[in-house]
Amino acid sequence: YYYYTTVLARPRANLLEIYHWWTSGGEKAAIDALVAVFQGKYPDVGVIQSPVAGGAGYVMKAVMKAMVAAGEAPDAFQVHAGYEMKPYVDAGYLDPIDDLWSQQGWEEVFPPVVKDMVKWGGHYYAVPVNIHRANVLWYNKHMLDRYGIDPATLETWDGFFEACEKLRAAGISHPIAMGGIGKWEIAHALEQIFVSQGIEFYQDLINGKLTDPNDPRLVRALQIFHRYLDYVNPDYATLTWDQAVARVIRGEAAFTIMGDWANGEFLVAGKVFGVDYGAIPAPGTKGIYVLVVDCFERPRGAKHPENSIKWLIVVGSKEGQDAFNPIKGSIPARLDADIAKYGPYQQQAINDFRNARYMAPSIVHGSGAPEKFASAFNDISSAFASNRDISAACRGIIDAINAARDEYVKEWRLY
Amino acid sequence: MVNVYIKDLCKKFGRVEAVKDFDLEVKSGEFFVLLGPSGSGKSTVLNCIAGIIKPTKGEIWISDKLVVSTEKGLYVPPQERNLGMVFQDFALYPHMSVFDNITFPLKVRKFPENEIRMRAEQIAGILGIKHLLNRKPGQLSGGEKQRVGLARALIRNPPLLLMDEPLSNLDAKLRVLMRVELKRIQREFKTTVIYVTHDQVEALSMGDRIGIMSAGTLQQVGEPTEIYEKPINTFVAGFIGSPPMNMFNCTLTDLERGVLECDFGKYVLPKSVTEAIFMKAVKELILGVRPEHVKVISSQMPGAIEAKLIHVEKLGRELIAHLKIEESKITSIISPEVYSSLKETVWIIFDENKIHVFNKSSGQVIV
Amino acid sequence: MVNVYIKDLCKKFGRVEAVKDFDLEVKSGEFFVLLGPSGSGKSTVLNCIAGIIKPTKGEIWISDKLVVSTEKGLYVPPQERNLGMVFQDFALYPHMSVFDNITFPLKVRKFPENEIRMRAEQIAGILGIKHLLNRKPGQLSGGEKQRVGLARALIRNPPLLLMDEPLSNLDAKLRVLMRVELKRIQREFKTTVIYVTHDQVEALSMGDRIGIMSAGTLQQVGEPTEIYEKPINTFVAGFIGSPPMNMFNCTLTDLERGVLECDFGKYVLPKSVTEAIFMKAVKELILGVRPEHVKVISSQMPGAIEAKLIHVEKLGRELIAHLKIEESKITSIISPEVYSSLKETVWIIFDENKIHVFNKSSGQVIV
Amino acid sequence: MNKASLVVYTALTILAFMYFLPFWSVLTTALKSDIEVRMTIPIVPPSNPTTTPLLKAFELMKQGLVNSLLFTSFATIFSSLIGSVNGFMLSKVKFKHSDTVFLALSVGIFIPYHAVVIPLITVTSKAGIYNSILGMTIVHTTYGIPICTLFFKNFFDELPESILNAARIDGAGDFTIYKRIALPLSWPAFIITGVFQFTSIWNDFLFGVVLTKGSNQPASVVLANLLGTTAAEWNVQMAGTFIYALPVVAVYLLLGKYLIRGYLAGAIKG
Amino acid sequence: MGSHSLNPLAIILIASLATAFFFIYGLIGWNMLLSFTKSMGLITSYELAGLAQYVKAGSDAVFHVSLKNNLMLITLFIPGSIGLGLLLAVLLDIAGGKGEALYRTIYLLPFSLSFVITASMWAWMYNYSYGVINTLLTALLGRAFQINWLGDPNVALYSVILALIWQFSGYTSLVFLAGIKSVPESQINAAKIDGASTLQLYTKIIIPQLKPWILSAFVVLMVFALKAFDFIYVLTNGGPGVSTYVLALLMFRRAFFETDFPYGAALATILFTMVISVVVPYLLLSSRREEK
Ligand SMILES: Nc1ncnc2c1ncn2[C@@H]1O[C@H](COP(=O)(O)OP(=O)(O)OP(=O)(O)O)[C@@H](O)[C@H]1O
Ligand SMILES: Nc1ncnc2c1ncn2[C@@H]1O[C@H](COP(=O)(O)OP(=O)(O)OP(=O)(O)O)[C@@H](O)[C@H]1O
Ligand SMILES: [Mg+2]
Ligand SMILES: [Mg+2]
Repeated sequence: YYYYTTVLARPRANLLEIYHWWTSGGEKAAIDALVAVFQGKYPDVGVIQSPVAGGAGYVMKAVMKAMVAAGEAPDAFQVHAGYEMKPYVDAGYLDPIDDLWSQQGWEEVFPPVVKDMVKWGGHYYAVPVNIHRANVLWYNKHMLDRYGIDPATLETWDGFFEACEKLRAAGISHPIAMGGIGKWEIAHALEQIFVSQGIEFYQDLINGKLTDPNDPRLVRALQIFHRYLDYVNPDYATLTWDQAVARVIRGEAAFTIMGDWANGEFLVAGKVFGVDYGAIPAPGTKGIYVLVVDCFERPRGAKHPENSIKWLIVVGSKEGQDAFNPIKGSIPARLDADIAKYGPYQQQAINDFRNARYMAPSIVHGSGAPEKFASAFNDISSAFASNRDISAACRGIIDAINAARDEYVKEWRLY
Repeated sequence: MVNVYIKDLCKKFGRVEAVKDFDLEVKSGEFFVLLGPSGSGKSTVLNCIAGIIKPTKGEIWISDKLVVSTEKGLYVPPQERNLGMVFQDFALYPHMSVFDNITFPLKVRKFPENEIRMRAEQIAGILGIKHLLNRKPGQLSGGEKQRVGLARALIRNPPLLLMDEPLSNLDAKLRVLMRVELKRIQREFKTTVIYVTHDQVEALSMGDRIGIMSAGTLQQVGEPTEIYEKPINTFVAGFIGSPPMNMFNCTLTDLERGVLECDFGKYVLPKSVTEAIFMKAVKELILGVRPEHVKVISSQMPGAIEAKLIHVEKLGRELIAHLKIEESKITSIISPEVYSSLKETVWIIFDENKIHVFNKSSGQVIV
Repeated sequence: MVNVYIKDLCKKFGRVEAVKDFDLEVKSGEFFVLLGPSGSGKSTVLNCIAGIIKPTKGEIWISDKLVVSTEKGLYVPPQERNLGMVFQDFALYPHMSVFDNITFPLKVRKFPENEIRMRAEQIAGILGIKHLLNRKPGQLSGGEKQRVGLARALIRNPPLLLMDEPLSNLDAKLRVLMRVELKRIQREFKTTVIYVTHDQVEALSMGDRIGIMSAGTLQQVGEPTEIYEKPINTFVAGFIGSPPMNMFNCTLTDLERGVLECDFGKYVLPKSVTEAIFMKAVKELILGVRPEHVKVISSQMPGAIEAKLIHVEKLGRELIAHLKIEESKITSIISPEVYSSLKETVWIIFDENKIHVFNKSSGQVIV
Repeated sequence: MNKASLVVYTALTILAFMYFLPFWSVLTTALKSDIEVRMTIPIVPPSNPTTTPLLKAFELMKQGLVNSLLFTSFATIFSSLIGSVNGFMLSKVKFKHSDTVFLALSVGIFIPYHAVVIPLITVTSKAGIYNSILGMTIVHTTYGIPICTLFFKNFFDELPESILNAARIDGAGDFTIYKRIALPLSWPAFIITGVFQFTSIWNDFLFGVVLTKGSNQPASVVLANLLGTTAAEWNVQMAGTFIYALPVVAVYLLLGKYLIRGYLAGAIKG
Repeated sequence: MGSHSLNPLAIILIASLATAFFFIYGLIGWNMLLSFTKSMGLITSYELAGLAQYVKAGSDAVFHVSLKNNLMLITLFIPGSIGLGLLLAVLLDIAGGKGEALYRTIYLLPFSLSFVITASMWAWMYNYSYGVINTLLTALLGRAFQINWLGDPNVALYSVILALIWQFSGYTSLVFLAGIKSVPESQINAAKIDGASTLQLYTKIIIPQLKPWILSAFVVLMVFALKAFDFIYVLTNGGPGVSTYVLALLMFRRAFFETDFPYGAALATILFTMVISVVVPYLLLSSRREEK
């Protein structure tokens, strides 16, 4: 009874309510570390975390929209930088935080594309907390060694497919592992192939500038994906991304293209980077860093606006990011991270990040293109994986761009 | 003890007229039986008295109190009518012990604990169910259930007791016993009883008066012997009596001498009867004779009609002879002694003083 | 037509011995009635014959065919026993029309369409249900349902027909009609019938022979009159007859002169009876007299016993007088004429030739 | 055993295997270590069983289980009670247009919940019951009323009228009849309704995820959270699943035999 | 009856009806109103746009697929669950005794588990290379008979329906078992004596009498056919392509992922209308039957 009545009375105390989708294993530990930093600074503020996991954050996206639409905004919530923020910005649910940016000197420490991703109409609306790389090809090192494949040859699609052939000849009938039960796993792979067709092409794609279904770059990308799928496990439609990674860990497949959160899976399985497994940019994407950026923002109508600001300051701080990212497996969005705190894969990633020629926002992970397109892109990729109809897929993509035409409000400048 | 007065009662269910133009006065302290075939509206009348059903039209008085009047828009709910009721399916509360069942009417009226206990003991004593007080209804036999239902109805000592076929779920043996039992209890409690049944034996054996219903209307009201001996129409005549009265379609061919042309042949009516018919000037008649007034003999006699013995039911102390005259069937009650003397061909004689004559078109009695 | 032979049948349900040591032969073409109170095991026996229940012990032969033998581990399922059965609740298939119900036994045996139609027409004609063929069971009255059930059992013309209280769900009126009807049909179809009931009137009126059961065992087998007039023990004596036989506990005080000290006082036995008792040398006895053998008179007479008339049931053609001698209750059947002459104090005389004497401890008949 | 029943039992056993499989794999995965989960397929029993995932899942789910248990039990009880009152009124007391009211209420059984989520947040938030066990209780109770009413109405329709008439004549009003007669007699309907409501409220995810936050989240949400977005702990997730399923399975095991009796008593027959 | 105004039961009835009607019709009304407004992202503008959202549905290819799939779901899932439930119930009834109770409990297990769990189980069962089903098919018929259960757009919907049938058949079998037990013993005996075989006994006598039970199972199945959202979301997320989309999933995606609430509301209204148009006649029918 006591419990019942106490939860009835809503706490008016000094609180910070945050929503995010980091609920399990390392990701949970990471957000806890970030919260610990916050509480170290503001010990009198109680933090309420409301994690909502599932479907690469899709569930939480839906929940957040329902809550925000109903006027129940928390003090801060996680969102992918880029187009995923658009509905909130459009509806006026987010407060600009330009002052905070200048005050904290963040302008200088974040790279331009990342900054662009949290800016709408010239105003800053969010603070990036981490960067995941989407265009990573993971491989089982023992297998490559055994069959004499040099990772350096995997930088081009030709080299990659040659390696696949070699493995197949050696009895590994499906050298590439891919998931697909949530559809986005397939779209994720296709996105990296698009990136491999050149930054100009990718920029046109995410700016909604593609109009020709016979665009040779588009057709070429789908041809590559067509070939790619030949080497993919036929049961992809029933696998989650982590089950696909597990195939590589177990040595049933040699490769998988997945975001660098996959690193955690190798680590949990007790594998050592550089010894048991390796990671290189997806074929054809060397020098490009495809960004998956998580950020927090300040909702209008937050119940504790001051705490919300305090939280954002911690999120954007070097201390905060260096507490969060080593555990999370991502790298800081800031360029001034303390590289010594990170593991071997992440150190390599931080170097790549700092030296990247281009950075590109991911479509599949909510940043690069309007949600409407992203959502259709998942369906198209998934359909293509089963019907392999190149012209239908090309047409589908152009149609999806046209359907979302009104929503291309951002002009990405990637080069 | 109260009397019950019902005036011009009607009840329609949708388009079905379950009861119509029903007038009745039940006297104080009387055991009144409503008898009729299934669907004739008996339960509907009873439920109107109890207040379970609201009539479509009419008035009911219980003693001096008007309990329902459609004209005046008056309706007293059953709770306030101060009566007891016993149901065909016993309607015991299956989750309560016998004690709780019996005392339920007192408990809802918030009688004091000790009075409840006292009254329960007393009524259980009278009905011989003291040893059952702690059982649940599921653990009782039919007769025991019936007694419990009765105890529950009687515990408040209601001046009016309604019973809806209370015995029809009991087996034959038990029915006979309970018949006598119910009468005894009624006398002991000095309650006015209205009792519904479709079993004529019950009606005859228990009713001080009987009301016979058919298709929603009251056909005849009277004492058992009156109803048995002087049925006012063919329905009552055919309904009362087992085996039922033998009835034959007849035409009066010779009015002077009272000669009937019947299904089975000629029959000459006695003088007294002929005269009565003469007054009415009807020609198409129905002749009725109860089986016990059909005498079967083994040899020809003047006035006797020849018949064929086709089947005999032996019911212990008496026999039912099924006979045929031409194509007409006829039953007679005979003694085992008579039976033993019979061959296939027999002769029958009607008891002249006991024959009934009805108007064929209206069904009303003439003699 | 077949005969049925049951040898040493036993059936236990858990610890309940429903039937034990049951031996019976039903003759070919016979209408045999199994009569007994509720729970006496009648249905169990019938179901063993039908094959619905497997006995715990025993053998059953239908004609020359052994259908079940626990010793030989033989069990023929009901489908293969070639018999018809009629159930108390009619057991019609509610989702099928009357036609489909009746013809179900033929359809499952894949009879040709036209034969099915022909047989259905024929049986429906015999049972008078031709006009009902397209109705569903829900649209039939009880008697009509019963006929349909019968038609279904008869359509294969089974040499053996089993019936389990087929009339007990019908109303009194209909029961009387159906009794005669069933007998007629049995004769027409020349079927051997085994008929279960707890209603003695049915048993007496229909049975060629009756077997009386109590607590799982067969008490007496015989023709109706035999059972009524010569019950072999107090159970049978009390069970058959309505109202039941009057019985009194007695002690033989004077063996020579046959003087009994009864509940109600002294009674002197007739000579013939005294002798029979003398042979058995029993002292504690039960004296039984059927109500129709108790004569009630209005004035004192030598040998008459004084009694109080406490209640009379008027059943139309006869009356049941409930009397009291001291504390003993006694019933008598009297005619209306006798009744009209009676006052409260009456005298009764037992018909000496019709009294029964039983051994009190064993319940077996002595005379 | 004869040939026919051998066939029947074989069929039943094969089918039972199919129906038991998910439960089995939940259990085996729950007992595996992280590494073994990645190295084996789900039905293979653990080579080296460990209770760590179970303990971990329990630790994480404790609060959620308490929350769920609270509002599930209360909402089950309240909605069944209200359903029994409504069912009684609509079946036995009846009033003008009661059939129409019943029909209108029954429509509520078929509401797509996703369509009402946003207004629901607004309403609960305005009413001050947003993010509280009380709010969850109220919402689940309310949305349970239509189906509970349906169950109870069907049940009471089968209850003989004569018992109620007897009680009326014995002097009881509607309320007394309900309390003393209908309520105690309707236990089979309570079992059916209770089990049905308990199962559906316990398994609900949508209302839990939008109407609660932080430590008020129900077990269903906490369970979903055991499987991360960018990290997959299947063993902990399956351990959580196992723990999460226990109360419902227990309810079915305990009340299974009464369920059939309840159904026979008419609670669901249309 | 007017005299009930002070009756506590009437108070509960009225209060609970008021609350329920508010939550049901108030929110349905709100939702319907929303479906007539203009799409403005997260902002609910209440700017009326007539039937624009419904017109949009007409030209939404995925809507057509979803509608078709919903109809498939209703026409296959419901009869399938009823059929399998009947089979289980009949087997259980034949088995009788102790076996019955044990098996009955096992069959109910899937029903007691949440969709998320059963769906991930089925994903594994359906796995093309390692799944139980394909392993069995390979063993029995050879490699050529493997089926790409979730990867083939022509098969995926049937796979989803099959899994759903599995989940619900335990429940329906329980209902039907109760129905079977309510057929009077005497009818069964009569059929045996009439010469019916066990098969005929069930097909001709018992099952035809289960109509009211089937109808009541139908309502529950209909309710869950709606909630099958979670199950499909986890098992295929509508894929491959859009081949297993259903209205509930489409509504969820359009409303919440693509932030088009008015369109989502219109889809919900269509879905709701569909279900109601099937179920209300049933409810009317059953209340009519009671009056008889
Ligand atoms: N609630 C009701 N709705 C519709 N018709 C009814 C209702 N109650 C009774 N009837 C009809 O009214 C008529 C009289 O019914 P009632 O129950 O009074 O007969 P009854 O004489 O008691 O018959 P029974 O001996 O079968 O009990 C019948 O035709 C019956 O079908
Ligand atoms: N299936 C059963 N399981 C347990 N006991 C049973 C079963 N069937 C009958 N009995 C018991 O066996 C005894 C005889 O039952 P049976 O049905 O043969 O009686 P009956 O003479 O037909 O009675 P009734 O006239 O009531 O039908 C009873 O005590 C009964 O309780
Ligand atoms: Mg009646
Ligand atoms: Mg019996």
